[in-house]
Amino acid sequence: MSAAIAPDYNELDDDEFRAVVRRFVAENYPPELRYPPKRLHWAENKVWYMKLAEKGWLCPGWPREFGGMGLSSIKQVILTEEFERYGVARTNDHGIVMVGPLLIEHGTEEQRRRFLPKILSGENIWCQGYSEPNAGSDLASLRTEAVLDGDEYVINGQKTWTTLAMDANWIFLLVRTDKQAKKQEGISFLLVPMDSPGISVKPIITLDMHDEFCETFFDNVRVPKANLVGQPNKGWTMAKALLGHERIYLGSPKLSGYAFSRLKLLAERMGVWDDPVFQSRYTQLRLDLTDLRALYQHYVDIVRRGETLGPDVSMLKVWQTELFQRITDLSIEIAGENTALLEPMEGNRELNPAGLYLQARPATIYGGSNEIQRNILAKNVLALPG
Amino acid sequence: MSAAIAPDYNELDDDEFRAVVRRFVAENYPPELRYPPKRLHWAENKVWYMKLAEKGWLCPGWPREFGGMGLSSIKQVILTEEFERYGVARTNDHGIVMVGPLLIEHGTEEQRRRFLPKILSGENIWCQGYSEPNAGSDLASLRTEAVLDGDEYVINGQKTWTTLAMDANWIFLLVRTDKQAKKQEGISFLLVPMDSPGISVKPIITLDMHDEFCETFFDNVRVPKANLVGQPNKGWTMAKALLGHERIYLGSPKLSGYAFSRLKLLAERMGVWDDPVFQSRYTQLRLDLTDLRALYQHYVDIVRRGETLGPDVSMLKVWQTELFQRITDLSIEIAGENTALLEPMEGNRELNPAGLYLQARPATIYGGSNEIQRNILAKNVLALPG
Amino acid sequence: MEAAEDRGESLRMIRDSAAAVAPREGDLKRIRALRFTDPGFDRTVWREMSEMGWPGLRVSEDKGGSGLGVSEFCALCEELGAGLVPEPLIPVAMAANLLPAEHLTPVLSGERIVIPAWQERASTFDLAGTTELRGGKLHGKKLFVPMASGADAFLVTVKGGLALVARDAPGLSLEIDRTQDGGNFGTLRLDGAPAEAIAGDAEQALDEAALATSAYILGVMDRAFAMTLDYLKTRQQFGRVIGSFQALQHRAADLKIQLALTRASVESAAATLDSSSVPAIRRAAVSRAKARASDAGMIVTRQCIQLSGGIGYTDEYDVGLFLRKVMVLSNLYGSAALHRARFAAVSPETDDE
Amino acid sequence: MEAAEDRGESLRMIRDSAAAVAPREGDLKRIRALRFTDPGFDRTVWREMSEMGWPGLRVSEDKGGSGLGVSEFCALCEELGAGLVPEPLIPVAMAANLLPAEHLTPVLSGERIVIPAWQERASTFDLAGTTELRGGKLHGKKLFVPMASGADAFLVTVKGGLALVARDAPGLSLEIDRTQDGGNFGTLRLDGAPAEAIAGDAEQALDEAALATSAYILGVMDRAFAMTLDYLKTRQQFGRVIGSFQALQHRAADLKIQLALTRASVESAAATLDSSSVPAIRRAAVSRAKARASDAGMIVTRQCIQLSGGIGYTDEYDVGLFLRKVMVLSNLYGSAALHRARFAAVSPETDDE
Repeated sequence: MSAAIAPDYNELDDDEFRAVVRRFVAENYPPELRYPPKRLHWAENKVWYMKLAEKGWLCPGWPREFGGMGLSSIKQVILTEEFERYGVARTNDHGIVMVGPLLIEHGTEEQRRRFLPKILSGENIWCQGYSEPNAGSDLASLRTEAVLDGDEYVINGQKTWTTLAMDANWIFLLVRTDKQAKKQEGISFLLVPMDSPGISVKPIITLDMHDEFCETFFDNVRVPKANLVGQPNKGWTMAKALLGHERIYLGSPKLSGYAFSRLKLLAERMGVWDDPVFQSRYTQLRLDLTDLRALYQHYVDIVRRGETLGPDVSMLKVWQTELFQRITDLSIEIAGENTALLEPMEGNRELNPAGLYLQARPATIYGGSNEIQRNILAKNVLALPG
Repeated sequence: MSAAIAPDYNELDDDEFRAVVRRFVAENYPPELRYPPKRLHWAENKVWYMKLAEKGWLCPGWPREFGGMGLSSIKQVILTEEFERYGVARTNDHGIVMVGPLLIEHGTEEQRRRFLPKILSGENIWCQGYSEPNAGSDLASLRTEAVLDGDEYVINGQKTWTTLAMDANWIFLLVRTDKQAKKQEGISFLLVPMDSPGISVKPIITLDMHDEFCETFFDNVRVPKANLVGQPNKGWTMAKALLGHERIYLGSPKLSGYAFSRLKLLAERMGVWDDPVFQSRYTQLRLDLTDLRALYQHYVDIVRRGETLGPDVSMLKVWQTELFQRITDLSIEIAGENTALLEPMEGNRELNPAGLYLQARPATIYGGSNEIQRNILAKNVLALPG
Repeated sequence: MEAAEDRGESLRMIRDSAAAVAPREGDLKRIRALRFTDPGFDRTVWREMSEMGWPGLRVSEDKGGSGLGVSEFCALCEELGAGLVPEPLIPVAMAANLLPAEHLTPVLSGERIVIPAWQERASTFDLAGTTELRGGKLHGKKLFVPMASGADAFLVTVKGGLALVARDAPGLSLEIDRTQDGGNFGTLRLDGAPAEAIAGDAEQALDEAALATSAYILGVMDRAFAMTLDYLKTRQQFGRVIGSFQALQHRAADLKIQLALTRASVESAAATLDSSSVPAIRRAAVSRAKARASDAGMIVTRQCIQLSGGIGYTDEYDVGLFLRKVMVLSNLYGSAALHRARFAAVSPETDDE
Repeated sequence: MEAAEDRGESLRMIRDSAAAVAPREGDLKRIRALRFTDPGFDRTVWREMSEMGWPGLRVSEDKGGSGLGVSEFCALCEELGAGLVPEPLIPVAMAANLLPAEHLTPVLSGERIVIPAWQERASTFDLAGTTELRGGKLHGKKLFVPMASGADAFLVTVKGGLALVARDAPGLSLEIDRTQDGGNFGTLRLDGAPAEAIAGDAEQALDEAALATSAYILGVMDRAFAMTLDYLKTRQQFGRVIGSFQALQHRAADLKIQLALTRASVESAAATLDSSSVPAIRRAAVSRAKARASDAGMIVTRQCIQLSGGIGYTDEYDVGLFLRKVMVLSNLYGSAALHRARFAAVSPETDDE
């Protein structure tokens, strides 16, 4: 199957485009998947993924020549806003947001021809092999190694937090190819089929009892040299650049907004709505969210203008994730004894204070822990020494 | 004038002794000086000081052979409790709590005979020359130096935060006598008359517009070698030991309790007493204070048992001083526009939210900043590395 | 002074005896194996605990108990918390405090597990309710009954007193919800279930259960913190042990302060219950301790997750078990907010404060 | 896009012009010299500010003003805040927003200083009061009138409108209290002082003053933070620049976030006032900004003291001036708590939130 090519929506004015998106989403997105409380598996979001593929809407940021929508920054923001407003779930999108842009910039012609169409068609679903159990926020200390043996790399090691690895048939991987070099300088970027002999995947059960993440083990896994992206030992720079988009994404008010809307429902259910102490804390959180939105808008405007985000965008991530957690703090307080429950209250998945509280825990850890973000702010924004 | 020798109160049982103290305070302490909002000057507290001297109560901790009360730890605690309960002001007590114990332990017979009686009589009022403008929490980096010239030390340098230096006629001084040694090892302890040529004193006006502290300058100030306490270059250990008593004193709930009682008055005056949001925060602070008292009691019990306080007593200082500040935070919030005022509200010194707020600022800085205290806790209590 | 030393010795003995079931250095395999099972605890272990006299620790000696103090009971619960012990000591001990002698023997021996059911709505610490015993039959509904799936009988608070009802009584239906810690809560519907009236008032026993829960939380946070400290001392990042980073050191120092305050609060509340019979003073002490433990327990275990980084978010790593346990206990027997309000209501301020 | 660029240019020009009175890198000698004097500001400087058109910045051109937007006014006030400028621009501009053309000329030229007097009790942002204009005479009492000791006249809110009263009017008595920043508040007693009725409603002008005060606070905290950063980069302890200690670095990062949020809040509120005429939306924007600025201003300047250590506690060191300024402004024109409550009351929640 090959995906459709969408018309050039940049010719529409912003409001028209917004209306088009809104209509498409309302008509096509499965209502039962709106605002899902957890990351969806491929089996669940495949239908929607294929609808996007058919419409030619799968890759808004890719240039049109590679099958993307070629949307301007502004139009991409509108698309995202409308998806978020409707509660559209994130798809298994690592091929779309990571591998595609990587290959468009650094891939060979042959790699582009080989991989891009299968992302657009939904045939290849990618996962990301960056994190390692002993690296954590110090990503560059990774130890999974790939040794050249004739025309093949032989990979040994372990990745962790590989999101939805069980749903993916390809993985893009950071590996160490030069153990002598300084830690950032011996890293390469490899593309590996998940059905390669020697790969095994073990789901990680998280505190909220979900299995979104995996550990992925590599035992003498062989891939042809042709699967190397860019130059050997130059993978780190590409990998960092790919993470760049994460920096504003992690600061999006979406999660906090979601948690806040659930807080509202819970407050009604628990009958604390008229409690002045609750109201005071609720309004404080509401203002924290409103000001987060204003600050986020400031950074979105930078992106819209096509400018580069500075390291100060780390402020967004810190405030967003900690606000998210503070909202869930209040939720479990007002939930009373229901905070103890493993399942949502009364079978209503929108009333799940404990689940949401636990989901909020890693927000301050992943994507560069908030401690790392504060280090970045201190050193790269405030120019503090050391 | 020579001070009285008190009877041995250790022979009374605790309740009797408490009653004796309570009666003495009520009958002798100037009512207008109860719970003074600021540290008193000598001119103000001299009357009370002399009453204590006449009664022989000036130095509860000194052995009876040196003119002290020789009180047991328990009795000393009771004395302090009763003083605090009544709102007795701290006197110009550096001679009593610092110089006396120092000379009793490390002084020569001649030094004891020369200095102790004049402390007991109120003739000599001492101040403390430890801090320096460029040292801060890193006390051992002090640079005021004393060079031996024949039988005299010649002192040059500057001390700061010399509490009530303008009221004192003697100062005890940490000076550097060996610039080659490691920083803790070249420090000596000197006793210096404040009327020595070359000493000048300049009050420091603090944020709350008080002049309790001074800068003290030394320009070729000469003192005889006989004024050295202990061995040359061995002053640091003595100085640290003298500060030991500070560690529990800084964690006493007195300041927080004082601020809390003023918060209560202010809440009544501002009519916020029935506001549920205020009540909630008020009760939270009240519990923080109650639990501080319980924790303080734990350390008081250690002292009572005659055991040595560990570095974990830093917890008290951190919690106490930050609670003190949190109480004043709430005070300036409920005071509304009155927070702007330079003087107490309506001429009532008990309604002085801004003044109290400003007075609370240095609590987290002096006596080893709270950052230093947390370093101590991390390293010496939790055994964290580095 | 001698009395105080005896007391210290008695507390040490209790703590030592707890090690039989919950050694401080032990692993949590047993706890993990019991999670999300039915009834969520081990009756063999429960009988061992009973043989050590724990359900009757607070029951007077003439009724077959040990007659020990609240301080001893709290010391024991703290140790059990450090081991995340799931056996329902606190509710059963509450029932034992209330049952007359003729019902006590099988409860104290561990053969019969009686769990109190007192709560009729969320977020309350008030015994008032609408459940009634009429003509020997119970009518009403009780919520959040801890570890209910392991109960042989329930001691139900009713208007004017208590009632003992067997789990298999006709007219009793029990619905079980799993809890985050691997245990369960029961919802008890009583539609004419035959029950025996028990004279008494659960108020003091409920206060003790709340305080014991605070002590249990203290144990939970203490062990979680110890575990996290170990992690900080061994985990390396950026070529350094992460415990050498000052920002983490200061946070650890703050958690240590939370622990110290909680211990001071719980231990002084226990001492108050052992020494004072003034209701307002007793209630204030309990509320103060539960407010502190509930808040501090959440602060500490939540930060332990953060300090552990990614691994802290996995179910496989033990630190999450401690957080989940506090999530169950922090709002049980009254949340922090509720106990703060109760403290303010029952404890008149004096000039000495 | 061009309009946005023009706007950006206009804001830059305003900020640049502020440097004439309050250069970002300038010292605070003038500010110190004026502290605790009467009237606490400099009428010569005030006339210079007036020549630059600042009191009439928001007054329409047909009435002799510049007719610029709220965003421009806020940008200016932010710069003045960074310089701790004591001249009473915000209250006089509020009066200028309300005065009819025939009274404006001397006010805009700087000859006559008119200060609004609207408040009759502490902790309010409500214009309702009991002051009345009866038969051309004022009766009532007004509190917390900012920089009142430098006023030539007061614009007093009364039932049903406003009234202009000369400072030296018989029946007017003015009591002055010094404020922490070196300025003053007036208490105005009006016992039959002759006054002129002025038609109008001060509500919008009061909202603008509150927002301008938020912008002023933003400037104050921005400069205090910059000063503290410099200190962190130069002050040495334990053989290191103290800004290299991670615990202080993280705290500085948090203060930077407070600054960024405050800027986002103030600037978006100003844009709202320039673009929306819906009362609820305008009020919500103002309350949101004032709540943020009041809280963040206190957090930042207080931490600046802490980060500066002992010297931060001396009156001699400038950082304290910034804290004192926020102490005066944070509860003026409504405290954070008051504006949060107002935000909740005026701003209905939508599903989009």
